[in-house]
Amino acid sequence: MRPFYENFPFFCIFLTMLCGIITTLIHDGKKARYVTIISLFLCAAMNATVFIMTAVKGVNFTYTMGAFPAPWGNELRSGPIEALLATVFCLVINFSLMGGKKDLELDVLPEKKNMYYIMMDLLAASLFALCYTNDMFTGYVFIEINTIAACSIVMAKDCGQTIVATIRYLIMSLVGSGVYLLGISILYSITGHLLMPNLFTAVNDIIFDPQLRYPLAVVAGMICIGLTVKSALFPFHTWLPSAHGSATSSSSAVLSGAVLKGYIILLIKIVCRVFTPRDISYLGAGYILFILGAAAMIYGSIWAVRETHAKRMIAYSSVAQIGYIYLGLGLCTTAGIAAAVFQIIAHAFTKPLLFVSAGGLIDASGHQKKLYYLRGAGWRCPSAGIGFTVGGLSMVGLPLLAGFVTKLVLGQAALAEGIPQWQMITALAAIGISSLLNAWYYLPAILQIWKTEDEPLGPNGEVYSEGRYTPSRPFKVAVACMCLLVLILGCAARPLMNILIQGVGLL
Amino acid sequence: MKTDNWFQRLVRWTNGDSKPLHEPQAHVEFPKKETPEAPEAPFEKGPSLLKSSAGEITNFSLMVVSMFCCGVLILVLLLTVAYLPRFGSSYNAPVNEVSQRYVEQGVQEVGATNLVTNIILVYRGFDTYGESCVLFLGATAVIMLMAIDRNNTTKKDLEELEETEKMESKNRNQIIRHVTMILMPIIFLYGLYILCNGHLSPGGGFAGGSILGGALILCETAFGVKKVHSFFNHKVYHIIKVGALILYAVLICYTIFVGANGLENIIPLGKPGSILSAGIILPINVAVGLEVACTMYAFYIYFGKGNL
Amino acid sequence: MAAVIQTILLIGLIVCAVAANFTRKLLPTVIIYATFGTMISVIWLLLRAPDLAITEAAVGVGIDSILFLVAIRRMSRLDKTGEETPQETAEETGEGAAEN
Amino acid sequence: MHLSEILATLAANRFATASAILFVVGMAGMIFNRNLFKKVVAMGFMDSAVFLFLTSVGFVEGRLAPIVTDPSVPASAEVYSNPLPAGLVLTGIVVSVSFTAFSLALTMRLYKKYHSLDIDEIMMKSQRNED
Repeated sequence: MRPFYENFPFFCIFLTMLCGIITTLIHDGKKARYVTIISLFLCAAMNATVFIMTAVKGVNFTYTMGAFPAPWGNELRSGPIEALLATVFCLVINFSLMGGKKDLELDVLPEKKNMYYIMMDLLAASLFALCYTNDMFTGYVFIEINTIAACSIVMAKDCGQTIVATIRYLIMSLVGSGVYLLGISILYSITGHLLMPNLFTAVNDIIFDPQLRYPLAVVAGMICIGLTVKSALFPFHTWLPSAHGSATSSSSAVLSGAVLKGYIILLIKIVCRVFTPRDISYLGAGYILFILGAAAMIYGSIWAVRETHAKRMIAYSSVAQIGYIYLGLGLCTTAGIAAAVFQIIAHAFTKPLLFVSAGGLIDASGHQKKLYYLRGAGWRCPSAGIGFTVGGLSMVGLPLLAGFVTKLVLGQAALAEGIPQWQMITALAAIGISSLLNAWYYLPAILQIWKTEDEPLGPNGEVYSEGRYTPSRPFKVAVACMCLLVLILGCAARPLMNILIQGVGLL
Repeated sequence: MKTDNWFQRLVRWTNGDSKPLHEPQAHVEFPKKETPEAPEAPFEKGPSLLKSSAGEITNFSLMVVSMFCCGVLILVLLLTVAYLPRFGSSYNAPVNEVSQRYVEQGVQEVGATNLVTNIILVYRGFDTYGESCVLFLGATAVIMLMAIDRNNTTKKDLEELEETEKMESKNRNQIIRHVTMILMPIIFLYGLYILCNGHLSPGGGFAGGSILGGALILCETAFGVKKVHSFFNHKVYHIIKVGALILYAVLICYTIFVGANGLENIIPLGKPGSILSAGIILPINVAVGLEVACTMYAFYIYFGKGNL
Repeated sequence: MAAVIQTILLIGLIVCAVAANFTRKLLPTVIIYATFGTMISVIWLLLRAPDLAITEAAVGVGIDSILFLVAIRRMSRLDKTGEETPQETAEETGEGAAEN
Repeated sequence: MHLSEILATLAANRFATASAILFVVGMAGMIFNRNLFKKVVAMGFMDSAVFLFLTSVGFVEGRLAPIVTDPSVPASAEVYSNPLPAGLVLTGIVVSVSFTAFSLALTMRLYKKYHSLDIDEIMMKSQRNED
């Protein structure tokens, strides 16, 4: 008889799925919203329990999905990192839903609101499954659920622009999942397994076999390409700015905070559990991820500098931040991967904070999306202004905020022993240049929203400065919680990093 | 603006007036593309959509680049194939202890003689549950897009829809109607057979469900949407779909929970080979079939009409 | 003998896939798609996977082509210029369903 | 490895060879073809290519389809071919149908709004609307 808490990952997945199915019958958007938010808080509590139990004992456990043990049946496997990330996703989705409430009411038609929450529920379920799964094919099925749900929450706004963005997103995603599926099919044909631990032994057997080394390298490349297309690494990021920039703000927050990360976690698990990080760099995929990550950090920032549309600027900044994650992953060391996981968590709170508060600022400026019209919006809606400031400063890398710690641990990981010199230099240069560029576009934006003199009139001559705009209470709560979490991550990073390094060892 | 020195630019930047890399007042004018009319073949009479919106690659350089990419990819993949183990050999890696247990003990452990059904519904039931959730999500997404609302439909559209509806009901083809009268029961019966015999013979919930869905679609084309609505309307659709999915979820949850915690499964397996056997497989197949049939019909009807 | 049939079918698949990219009209694309589905379901019978053959025949050939045809009909109705005959499309849809 | 050797293996692994070509053709159609409708069709080809490969992995020469004819006799693994790939492909087919439907619905909405199926033209029009 296993301890009861080991059932919690399974409960989380099925609870959210069942909520999604039942929400079909609830036509009232408000009730659907309550069902979603309550179920997600329950899941957060359950995942946090799993995290505490596993982190304290320093163990991981497997959970057979059914009566049949692993190579025959499905299996979940949970350790500290998986549980922590699942908790983070629950919180992120909840805060985004709370913070984006007002935009949601404007953008989504009332009779279709319950469908939006169905998508959110199943999105959460698929993210949990991607965190916990121990099987490549289960990963594929839940990637597809994730894709369809993510595309649906983009198109929920239902104007021409979002539908164009959705179809671009959908096509790129489908190419990505097709490549991933072909990768696991080839892997199955040369090893005969789909379960990660069995694959690990099989891959260890054949990695130095001259006959099978080439297919294995192709498989590693295909899995990496498939998942990087979906998580918008630099050359494949073209769909991201339009999708994230045009969707309603809670969707953008969820997409950048949680959805992109789901695929990266699967990739990290594959890198650690199917191959070893050393194998990945031996097969050459590690270097490619590293270089692309470094390129993304700079390229995304440069485009963000050129952008005048507030939400698209934040979206381009996502491209750069995803680059940080892949930079850490591409180092192929424990410290590097732990830094990547830390960046996942830090970015998962910072980017939704930015999107949600940008939504609030845009709301307070008569729905003008250009940065120019946001001038002085910080005074009209102080909570959103504070949120934007904290998020932006964290991205720039102000000490005591989450973004600073990311850059620090990434730098430390790059300077560790055993890393080739060119990687060391590239990593440090990329971090430095990217931080400078971040400052270049975030600081003026922050200065602008707090500027009082010569406030602009709207295009039709409206005056926004009169009267304060009052945001709803959930919005304030969400922004306050996320600001607090960014601060906590920035101040108390050391213990978390220790847990992460231990957790990467357990992966 | 371009004559500013760097200091003035810096001042403007700190004031938030301009972006340093952003050209002042960059207004991009999209060039109006002259799309050459494709030469019309004499028999191509019809709506413009069916004619020449083929959208092939017209740009020569893009064509070269795409051909090159495809060539490289094909070469890489073919080289991979050349290194793969030989097709059809029984010494290949996939013929291992995993497939051996599926074949040798599947019938005793799970109860269905169709081994594929054993795998998808019981051994790897979680995957398949995820897959039916994809279908559910697909239907929800299509409804979200196509259901008539004020975003995607104007009054004129509604009138037009009504008009076509009238026109279709007026000149509905007699031949189709009579053939459907004969074929309908057979197709339904075939679908139900495939559905309920999924654990004994090829087929199962997905194939049977889509045949049932196809039968519903045929019914709609022959007799009109009103006839179908007399027994399959919005309410019935929702009840069947949600009921089937919840039944499926409950069954799969029960087996997973019981199996994972080492409790005793009270669902009897029955005698392999008879119709009432294989434990949860038969109810799951029925549930999946109903869900798939509803989903397929919903796809069709929302595509064509925009409401159920 | 089996290898010859398989090879012919496989070449047919590739021809279909290439042809579908280069047709001018949309209706032929759908017909090519349905042909492709039929061929692949035969291939699955040859590969001893009857479950897949049935599912592909029902889903890939039947439902998918119906969806494509309905989409074409709906879109050509949006074209004001088109005076297309609903009967023709209805017949094809019926055939697609009857193939199941 | 000699070229003749490679060609011999390619001919022996004919299903894998065909599916490699089909996959690239489908993917090229999805990425480079500008017509949205054809992108959707090409998606079907690409998915089928992967399924074809996966099914051919499960095939073993001279073995029967995985349906036990006589349940009273214990089945031998030497008689039936590997049922796992067929199960995986069955899952995949249904997934690909829902994606076909979803992307077709998106295509129809775009056609209604912009009266075009050309993705470049649609993007140009939508950007013009935005400005």
